[in-house]
Amino acid sequence: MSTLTLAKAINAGLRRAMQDDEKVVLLGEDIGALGGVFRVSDGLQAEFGARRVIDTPLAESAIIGTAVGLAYRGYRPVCEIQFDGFIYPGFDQIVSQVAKLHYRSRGAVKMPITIRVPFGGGIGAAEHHSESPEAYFAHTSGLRVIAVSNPQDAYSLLRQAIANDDPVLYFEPKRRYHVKGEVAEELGTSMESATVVTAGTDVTLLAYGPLVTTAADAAVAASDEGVSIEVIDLRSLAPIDYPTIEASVRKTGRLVVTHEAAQSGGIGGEIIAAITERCFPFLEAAPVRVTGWDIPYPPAKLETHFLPDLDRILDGVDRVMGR
Amino acid sequence: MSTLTLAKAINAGLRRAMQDDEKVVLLGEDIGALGGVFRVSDGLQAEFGARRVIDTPLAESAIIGTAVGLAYRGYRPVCEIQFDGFIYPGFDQIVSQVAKLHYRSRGAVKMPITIRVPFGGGIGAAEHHSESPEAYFAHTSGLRVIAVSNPQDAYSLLRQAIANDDPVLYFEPKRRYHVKGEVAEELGTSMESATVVTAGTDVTLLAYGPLVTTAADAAVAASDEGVSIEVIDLRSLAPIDYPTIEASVRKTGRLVVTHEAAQSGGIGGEIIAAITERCFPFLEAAPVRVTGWDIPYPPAKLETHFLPDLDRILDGVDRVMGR
Amino acid sequence: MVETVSDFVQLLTPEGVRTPSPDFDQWVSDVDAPQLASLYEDMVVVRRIDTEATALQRQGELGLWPPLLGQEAAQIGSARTLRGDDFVFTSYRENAVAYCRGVDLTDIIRVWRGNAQSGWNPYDIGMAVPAIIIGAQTLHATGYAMGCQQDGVDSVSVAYFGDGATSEGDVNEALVFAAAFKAPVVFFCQNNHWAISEPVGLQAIRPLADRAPGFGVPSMRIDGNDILAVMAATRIALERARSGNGPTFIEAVTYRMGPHTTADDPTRYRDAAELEEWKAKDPILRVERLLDSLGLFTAEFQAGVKAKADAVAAELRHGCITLPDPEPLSVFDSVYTTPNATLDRQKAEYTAYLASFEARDGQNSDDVTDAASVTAASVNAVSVTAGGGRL
Amino acid sequence: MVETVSDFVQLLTPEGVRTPSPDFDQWVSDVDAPQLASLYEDMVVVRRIDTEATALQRQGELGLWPPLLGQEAAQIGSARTLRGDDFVFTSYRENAVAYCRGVDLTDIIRVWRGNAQSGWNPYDIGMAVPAIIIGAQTLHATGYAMGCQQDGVDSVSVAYFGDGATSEGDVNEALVFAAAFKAPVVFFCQNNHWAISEPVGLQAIRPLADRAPGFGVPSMRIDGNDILAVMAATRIALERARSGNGPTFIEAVTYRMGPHTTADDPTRYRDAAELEEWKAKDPILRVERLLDSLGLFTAEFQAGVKAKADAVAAELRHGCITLPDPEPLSVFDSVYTTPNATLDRQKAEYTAYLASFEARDGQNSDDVTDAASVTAASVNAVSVTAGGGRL
Ligand SMILES: Cc1ncc(C[n+]2csc(CCOP(=O)(O)OP(=O)(O)O)c2C)c(N)n1
Ligand SMILES: Cc1ncc(C[n+]2csc(CCOP(=O)(O)OP(=O)(O)O)c2C)c(N)n1
Ligand SMILES: [Mg+2]
Ligand SMILES: [Mg+2]
Repeated sequence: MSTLTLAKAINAGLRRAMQDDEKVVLLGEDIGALGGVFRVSDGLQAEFGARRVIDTPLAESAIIGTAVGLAYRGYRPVCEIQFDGFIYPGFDQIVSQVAKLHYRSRGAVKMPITIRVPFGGGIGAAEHHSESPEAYFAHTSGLRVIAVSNPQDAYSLLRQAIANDDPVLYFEPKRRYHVKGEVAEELGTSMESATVVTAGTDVTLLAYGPLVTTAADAAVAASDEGVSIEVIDLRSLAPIDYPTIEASVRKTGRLVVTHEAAQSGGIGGEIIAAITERCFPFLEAAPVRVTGWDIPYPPAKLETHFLPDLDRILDGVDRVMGR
Repeated sequence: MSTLTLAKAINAGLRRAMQDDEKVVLLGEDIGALGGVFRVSDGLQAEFGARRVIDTPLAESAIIGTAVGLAYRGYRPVCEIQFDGFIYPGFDQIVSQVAKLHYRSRGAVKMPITIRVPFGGGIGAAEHHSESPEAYFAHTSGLRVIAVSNPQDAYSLLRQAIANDDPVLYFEPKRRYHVKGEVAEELGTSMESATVVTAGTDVTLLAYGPLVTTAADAAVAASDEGVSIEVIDLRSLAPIDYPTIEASVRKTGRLVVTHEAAQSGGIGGEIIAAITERCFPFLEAAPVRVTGWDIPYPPAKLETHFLPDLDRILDGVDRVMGR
Repeated sequence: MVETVSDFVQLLTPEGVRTPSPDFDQWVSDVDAPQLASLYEDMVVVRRIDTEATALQRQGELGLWPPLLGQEAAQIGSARTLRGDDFVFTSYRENAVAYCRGVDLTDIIRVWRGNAQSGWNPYDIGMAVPAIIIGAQTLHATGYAMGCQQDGVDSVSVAYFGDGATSEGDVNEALVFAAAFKAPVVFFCQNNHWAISEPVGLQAIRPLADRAPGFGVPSMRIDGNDILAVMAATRIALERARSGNGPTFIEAVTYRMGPHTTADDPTRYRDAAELEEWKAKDPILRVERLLDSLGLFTAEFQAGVKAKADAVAAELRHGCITLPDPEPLSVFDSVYTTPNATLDRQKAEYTAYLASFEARDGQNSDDVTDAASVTAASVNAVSVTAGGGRL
Repeated sequence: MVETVSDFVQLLTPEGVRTPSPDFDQWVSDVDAPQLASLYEDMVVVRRIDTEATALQRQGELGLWPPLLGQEAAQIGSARTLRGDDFVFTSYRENAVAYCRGVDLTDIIRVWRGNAQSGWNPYDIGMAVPAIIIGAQTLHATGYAMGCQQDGVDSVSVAYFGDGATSEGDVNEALVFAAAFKAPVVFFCQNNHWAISEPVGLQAIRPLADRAPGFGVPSMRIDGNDILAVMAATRIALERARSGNGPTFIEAVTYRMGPHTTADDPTRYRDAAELEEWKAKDPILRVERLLDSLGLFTAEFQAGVKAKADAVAAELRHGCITLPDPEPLSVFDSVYTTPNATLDRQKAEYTAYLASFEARDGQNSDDVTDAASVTAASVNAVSVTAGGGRL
């Protein structure tokens, strides 16, 4: 297609999904005339009208709850939650309705709802604007959870998410909205699959969303020191593509997982437990986590002391290498 | 004190806390004249009046949100959420306010709020009445999470929770409300500490809440087969008492964790990751999880095919023993 | 078109006397003798369903039952005015609504027997999976109505909820959205005076119908035990919705004559006198009196109604006790629409686990059998002591 | 006592003319010339704070600033009527309220500079940590008021929130609880016509003040750009609360003359004409005119006000640019009130990690320094491209 920022790639994915299927409607706060606070839906209301790009009153539970009703009626709603920290007022509708209605209706009702959430820190924002709530949803049976890291995936996986008949939480790394990349108009590999970003033989390094680039940088830095890191972009956080991770860990014997979310109860722990179960004989060292601390997201001037960065990831690599 | 059911032990704990500190107030649906749907607050409104045992309108976000205001004013509110599945409308107030306000206020404001939640399955209930949402809260920095398994702990840990200046999610195993036990009027060991229920040498088996008894039964059954299980009642799910678990795993080299909650993203994965990090050289086999499946809680007639039971725990023990 | 009506609307007194109302009569002018008889029959039948289901619960055949005793007029009067292409979103107590929507009786029973999390296919009868999470369905109804609007059809969605539900944020957000988008939705609130043990006065110090106009949603406060008032008000609301004039809020003032559910004991929190007062306002009795005054309440008619009610009760009972238990592995069905590797692995694990029992049972291994029976016993003990599921 | 007032209350026209009101005048009869002058000064000062803070943001000294431009009368008129023992729960835009509560100016700045998640100690000035989660604070205010009631004191809590907030479930639940418990709380809604890019007409098709009475909460709709109307209405509400008569809802109709925050560009969604219209209704201008008509708007007076505003601005700027960065390890402070083993372990890990840099930096190891500088660069790149934090 062309070179696009991650934000514009999402915009293109939304546009294409709306062109292909008139049942796709967008709901959210400020997504119309303003085009969303990150301009992700820029121009879409002008193109598709206020009936399909719906500026809603300020109420997240209602955004999700009306999307449930629209899904009952055969629509494929795409909800925008303005920032990660504002998803919690909609939590009940997500957990008790969106996630469960297919099961609760014994398969009669589908909930093809995509919930877009700009997430993560690193933009110097005020409180509630830098959170990483993905683990809550990965623990919620009935949901699929995606986190994208680059423009191409942003485009392709969004289209897959919208086309999927299951509800999908789609996390967008807001600090990477402005990063550019080539975007082809393709659906790519299944959104459930992880991607090997750089091949390596000594350590498997898992990342998703905003930290994939940092992880790739770490692989470059480590290779200078003679350590070969295989970086995997998880892409899907529920379900997790264990075959890809297993293949890597069987080869490397060493695993590092990184994410911004608090460590306790985060995605990292789940993966380490699952991989330990599946690859125990192959592990040469205890898997290591490089994550945010178990604290509320800190003020902007302290966020570098919270977020995993290149050095902390390299430190984690050192630890798993026993150095 | 006397022999009490677990429900009555909580009732006694509430009464004692209210007697000791007039700032303790209870809020919840149907907790007054009815004494709660499980009769846990039976008689308390008659004793302490409708100003301290407050039947609230039907709105969970408001129950938690007004408790925040009361805490600001120096109160120690104890909120009852009628059933596990009804906590989600209050999720935002718990995650963004209760959990974070001490941090957000730079330590100026305390949130000594206890949120009581009857949780778990096994009572043949309708949907939303048998859930195990504890992992959501254990992943939420700023909260403490407790799950009790017997009348004495129910009493002692409730009193500790209410007296604690941090917010505490206090999970009550509803299917064990009617189980009796001796209850002494004591605070016991710190609510942050785990308890070794039965000592053993071959396998460390971790449980909490409703499954502790099942775990203890498993230890008895296994000992007949010559396997010595050390059963640990976690009691605190956040923070987790790792020293106690570590000491056990260093001895046994084998770990099984059981809970009713869905496996992915549950407490079990977190513990396995943390213990693998801390005790890797001591592990003789991959730790094993015996948990609920990654599905919404099933209908009553299928719950035995969801809940870990004696056999499934023994099967997990067999697996960790390599049999 | 009738806008917000502050007065209490009643077209049929408890004594069975038709009271004229210039604004409302036109909306029930088609209710002739046969229709009235048929409405009466429905009310009697659903009351019989309640009795039968309560008996089934007492006999251990159902885990729980939420009776609608006293709310027959509110539910039948409203549901009978709907078209097949309308769509209904309810709470757990609207079994009479389901009945009017043409539900298969066995499908009502599945949930309360613990066989399934829901009964009917929503698309078969135009009625969603009941919402136990109080108030949640009002948002679903609003969203569905937005969909009807977008589709350019004049179907309407109806949200049923209780007095207690009005306190939940969701219900208020539903009013906001419905007003903002002029959604063709009817908010049908059954004020049955109680939310488990809490009287309506705790939820609202003003009549519930007064709440909606402030959101820009016109409302009516009607005698919910008067089936004619219920029909008239619902038709007004439906007509408004169909003609593009947006939502309406109806407060049907009625009374929960029974317990909250079979697990509840209302003597702990409410006066016997209150119940007596409401027995005099019984919704069925007044139609009986009206029919009688019209000379229609003949022995033959009564026998016919009784026969129908008995037949329905028998069908319900039969459907209940012959309902096969679900297959163990069906616990994994319908979580996702497409395969999910993590869940499939768990299913495989459990399949192998169950198979190992069969294998071991084949070998008649003592210790395993022991363990299995311990489990069964402890599970039973649990359900006995805990007394089964509440709402 | 004034009950719900449906008419729009205005005591001072945009032209600066006092219009008599039998019901409201008595509540501001004490506002004499010195008081008026002092109110004027406060308004000018907070507008100056806005200008200064906006400048600081443009200069890169603040990450973000939410101006209250246009809402000075609403905030100062209400906050100046409060007692020290009252307690205020606000959103992020109530810097003028904080000013009236006696906040240290530097404490206002901490948050927007990114130094801390909050500024003042709530107990020092009777004002809670601002709530960015829209509407959440209305429940806190209600709970606090329930506490005052229980304590038997006549302190009142005040919840400030915007027009957009009224759509959130929490605000409606707060009205339910406040009514149910007759809580001494004032709901002060600043209808500034916009919620970021959404006009108030999307949140409500009826005046916001019409919402509350249906909940049993009396309301007033007032000219929020008229400081006298604001004072009168707030005093009525406070008096009602203090005397045990429960909550009041005030809709102060005002206008957000600036952007939502410094990160916002209102030209994308609103008409320049609308802004012009509201400039004519400026809350400061009309007091200026009134003072002038009273012969008080002298050059000397103006100079005094300007000097005060300049001094405050200077103090603000000084406090801002001299604010020391927080200590790295303070990131772990105040999560819990007592030690937490898991967190303490993480802190120990990070302490050792930071120490290892110092150690290695001492050795002047090339590769590590490289890595560190890459990190710093990428972090900066990120904050530049992403443009800093919004609300
Ligand atoms: C969110 C939520 N909170 C609490 C409950 C528990 N509960 C079930 S029914 C009920 C009372 C509902 O009262 P009302 O809305 O008046 O309906 P009714 O039962 O009278 O038909 C409560 C509190 C629930 N199901 N969902
Ligand atoms: C729960 C939640 N949802 C969304 C937001 C993002 N947001 C911040 S301010 C705002 C608009 C608020 O409008 P209003 O209540 O009118 O207050 P104003 O900004 O006009 O003072 C929005 C949507 C938020 N902070 N919290
Ligand atoms: Mg009710
Ligand atoms: Mg506004």
